[in-house]
Amino acid sequence: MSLKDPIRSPIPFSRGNVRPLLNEIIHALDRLLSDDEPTVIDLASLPFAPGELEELEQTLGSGELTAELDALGKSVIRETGYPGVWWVEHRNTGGEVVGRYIEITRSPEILMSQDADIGAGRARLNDSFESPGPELKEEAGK
Amino acid sequence: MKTIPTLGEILQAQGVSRRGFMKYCAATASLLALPPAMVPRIAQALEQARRPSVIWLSFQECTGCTESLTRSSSPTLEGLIFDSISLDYHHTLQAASGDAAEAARHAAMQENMGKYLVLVDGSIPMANPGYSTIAGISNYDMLMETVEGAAAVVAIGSCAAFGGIPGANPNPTGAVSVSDLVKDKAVVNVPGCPPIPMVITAVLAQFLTFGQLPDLDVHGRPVAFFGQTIHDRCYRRPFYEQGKFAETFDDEGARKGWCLYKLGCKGPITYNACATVKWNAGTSFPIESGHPCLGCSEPGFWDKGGFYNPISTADIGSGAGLAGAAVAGVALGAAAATLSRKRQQKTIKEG
Amino acid sequence: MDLLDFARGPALQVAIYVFIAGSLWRILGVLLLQRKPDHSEARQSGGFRGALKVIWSRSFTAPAFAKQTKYPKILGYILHIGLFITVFFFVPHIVFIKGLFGIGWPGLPNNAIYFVGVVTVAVGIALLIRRMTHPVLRLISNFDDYFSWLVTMLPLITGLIMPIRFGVRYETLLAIHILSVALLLIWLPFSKLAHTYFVFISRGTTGALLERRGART
Amino acid sequence: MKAADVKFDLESKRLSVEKPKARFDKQGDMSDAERVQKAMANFSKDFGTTAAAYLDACIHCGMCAEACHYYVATGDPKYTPVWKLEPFKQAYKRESGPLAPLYRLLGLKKEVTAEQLEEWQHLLYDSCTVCGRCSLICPVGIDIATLVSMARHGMYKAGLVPHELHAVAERAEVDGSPLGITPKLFEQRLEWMEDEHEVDINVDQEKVDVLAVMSSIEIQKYPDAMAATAKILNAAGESWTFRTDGFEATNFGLLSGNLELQKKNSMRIIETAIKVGAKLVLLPECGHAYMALRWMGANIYGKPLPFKVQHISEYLADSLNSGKLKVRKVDKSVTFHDPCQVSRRGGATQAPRDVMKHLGVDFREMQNGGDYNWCCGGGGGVVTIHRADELRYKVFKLKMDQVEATEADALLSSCANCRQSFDDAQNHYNWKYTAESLLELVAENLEDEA
Repeated sequence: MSLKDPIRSPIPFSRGNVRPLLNEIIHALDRLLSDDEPTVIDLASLPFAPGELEELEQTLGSGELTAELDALGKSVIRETGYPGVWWVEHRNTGGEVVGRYIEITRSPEILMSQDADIGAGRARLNDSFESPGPELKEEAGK
Repeated sequence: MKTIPTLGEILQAQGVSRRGFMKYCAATASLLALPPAMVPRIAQALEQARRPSVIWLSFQECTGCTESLTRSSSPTLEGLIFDSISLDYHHTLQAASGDAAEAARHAAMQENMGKYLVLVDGSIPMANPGYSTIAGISNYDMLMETVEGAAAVVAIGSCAAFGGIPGANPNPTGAVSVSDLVKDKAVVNVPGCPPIPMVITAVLAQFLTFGQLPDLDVHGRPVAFFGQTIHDRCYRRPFYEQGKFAETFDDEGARKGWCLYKLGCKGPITYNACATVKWNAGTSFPIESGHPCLGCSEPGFWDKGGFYNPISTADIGSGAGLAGAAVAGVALGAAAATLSRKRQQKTIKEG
Repeated sequence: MDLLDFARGPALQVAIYVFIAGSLWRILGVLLLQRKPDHSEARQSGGFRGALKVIWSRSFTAPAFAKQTKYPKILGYILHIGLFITVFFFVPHIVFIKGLFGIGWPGLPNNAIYFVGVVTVAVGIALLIRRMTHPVLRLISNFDDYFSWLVTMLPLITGLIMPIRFGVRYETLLAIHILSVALLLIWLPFSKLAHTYFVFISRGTTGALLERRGART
Repeated sequence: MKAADVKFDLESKRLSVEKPKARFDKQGDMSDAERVQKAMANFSKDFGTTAAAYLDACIHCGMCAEACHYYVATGDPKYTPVWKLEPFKQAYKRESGPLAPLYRLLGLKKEVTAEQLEEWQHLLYDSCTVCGRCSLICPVGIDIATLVSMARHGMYKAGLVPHELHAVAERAEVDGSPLGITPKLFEQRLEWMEDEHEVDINVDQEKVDVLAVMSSIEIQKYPDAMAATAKILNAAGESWTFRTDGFEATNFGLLSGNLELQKKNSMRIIETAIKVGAKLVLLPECGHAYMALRWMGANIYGKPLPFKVQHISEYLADSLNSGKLKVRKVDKSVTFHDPCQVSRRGGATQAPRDVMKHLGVDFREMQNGGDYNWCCGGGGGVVTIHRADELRYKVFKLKMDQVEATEADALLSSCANCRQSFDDAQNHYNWKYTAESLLELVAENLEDEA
């Protein structure tokens, strides 16, 4: 058993945390399909045995879409192998995990551009349009 | 009174996008062990939150709690100091020292009278003030003076919360906990030796977010983190129920990650969040790395019998006591019998 | 010194002292009374063998009485075996005994113990109902019977509550559990529970007597 | 009530004192306080280690009721054997138990009261034949029968013995034998039997090996037993004799709880046996006589008896087994009622079965016969108490079912008191079975030597 080997959970699958979680995801998917109700599962407060988190991640696998967010540290929003089941992982500037969720939704909230940012972006775009940057000025001058 | 900018304004000033702010709120919710559905409410509260002024008093302590805080993974300490709280006084971390440091403390107290937070780590010696002083001021005087205008007091670590090592038997310095002295202010105990870093920041975040302190259990500890025993949240609990126990530290059971009850684990009578929040950014916690829980977040855990004595062992009296009881029993038995025989003779004679 | 420390420390210590002193008091109070020798010519020797024989054989009913005593006998045995298993095969108890006497043995899984415990309490209640309803038992039962029942059941019930907890803190329940055991230890020597040891003295006496006569033991 | 004016009814099926118009169940004119004090004194005498071990072990499980024919037949909980000991146990716990000082100090156990003792007379006498069946079922092994006998000592001293038992005991004290038998009368009846059966009956010989004794019930009601005993002993070639100065085997002292009388009766036999240098005292067909001498005699005497003691069924079994006696085959199906004091309490269950094997009868054991046998309901002096008759008849039904279930031709037993209570009940239910004597059957079928 060297350090490189992946840590195997001592708890058999039938008794650990992974199986009930998968079951919970299934019910969440039913709710999503039947009454369009999203669910967020906070993985931080679950007593995972060593290796169980990795086992969960492997079981869910990865799907077609992965997004990366760079705000107050890196965050990864990845659709798992099961459409509608998203793996969201926030890290802070120190690279430490500050939040890890499984979101069962059409698209996690965090991906949406926020009105405040859109407004600010529009203003900035407008400013750069009024007084284009050096490259654009040069282009306009010729 | 200069207006203290709200957290929303600070983050905006630093160019943090609204999405970035949403991420921060999600992290805070997770930190406070609140359900994700609370994120909008947290966002709304955090926007209005004003950075509270925090005064950190260190008395008879080993700086372990401060070390623990500097390890606190989220949000990073530096961010914490500059972004969410204005740590106006911490004689280990602050640059100023001596009279300048004291002046800074008094200034902070004046400016935020009634609104600042006092964090204490380490117990207060009552046997002789000389045991622990800062700038010539005894811990007791400094505590009572600082606590005067505080909105709330947070006792960080088992020393401040319950007396800790200094308070352990025989307690030469007459160490007492914060709540033993501060009676008129709300005292939140965040015990542990050291407490989980996340839990320290969570209590501060809670105060920052909702402006009030979390609900506390019978020992004054936030129920969010000290509401359940390690045993109830321990991933090895199935082994306990199945009767699979490690008998020694490296026997087959220990290697298989079985329950450590027989090795003295105090999990069943210890309330803390180690089993879920874990330590070192969720890497592990004592039981996961094979050592029984010491029960460090319980009052007087140093004096609760050996760390390696299982909970259900009790020292039921010395041999002398037992022998004494046996001798007493024999004496009583013999006396009862002789008394009965005498009475029998008497009644027979009369009969 | 919170409730648990009190329970695990002085309370249990005193209880064990009282138990030892009380038991010796009662046993010697009986054994040291006047003893008349039996000069009659024994039909066969082996009074001691007879005593041991009856100590064992009287645990079972003779076929002649089997039918009438089937129900109480079965319940009685489930209660005693249940008590024995919950006390001596529950790991924390084994660890407690190991702490005292240094000898330990493998225990049963906790779920098994909880099951046995529940069955034992159920049987205990059935026996109590029987004692309160059966005309013979109603007549001959006194305070000792009912209080001894309670004192025996409390440790079981408080023990079973611990995993369920009903919102009460674990160490409070553990303290109550240990205090109920202390009560049992204190009450035992002064009550019918003393049959724990008197059953051997009494059966032994009859065994020796009947064996000498060559009569059915 | 003087011994002299005790009149016997010797004609009815059951020999006893005449049915008293007015009952004197309270003897002497002691005040209640005195009676209680006398009872406590004599209870105390018995609170030795044995009684203490028993009385401290009882767990009130109530199982002894299931074994007691009085409870089983009537269903009345007051007949629970251990309940019959209640005042005795209460006195023990208050006076001599290890926790007695505690109980007295805290007033937890009240003094036994006179009313209580009077009420318990019915339980300790009328409804207990001291048959010991309860002692066999008790899960904590309490010998309840022994305790009842002990309790009777206190009752006697408190003058609370049932009328008839007291009357018979009084006469036994005066005449040396209950039912009005004097040595003279005994000798006359022996001579009558000698002529009737043409058998030599040795009387008052000086030096013999075997001293035979008789029970008053046999002398009065079943005199043939005397002739049968003589036949057996002559056939066996024993040097034996009856003695007019020591012939009475029954012991109403034991039955009524009168320890002095019990001692007097037993000592009379012991002294006579020593006088004639007997090596064996042969007890007649009587249950309590066997208990009184075989198992209690030595303790009354104070040291081991210088002679063997055998019940007649044991002697017959030994003699037949050793070939000293030979019998003809008897072609009959037979069931056997074991007298409680001989089989269950006395350990001689196998003897009558050996005898019947030699007789070659078709022996049909009763269901739960032998050591777990239902009592005939007459033992322990109960048969003499008229007041207890109704109860006795009710209880006897159990015995009837047990016997009828065997469908045997005849019913045998080897206890005159059992025969007497069988006869009385047979008369009451006009039941087809008559209890016959094992001894007489053997005597009738001896192979007459050439």
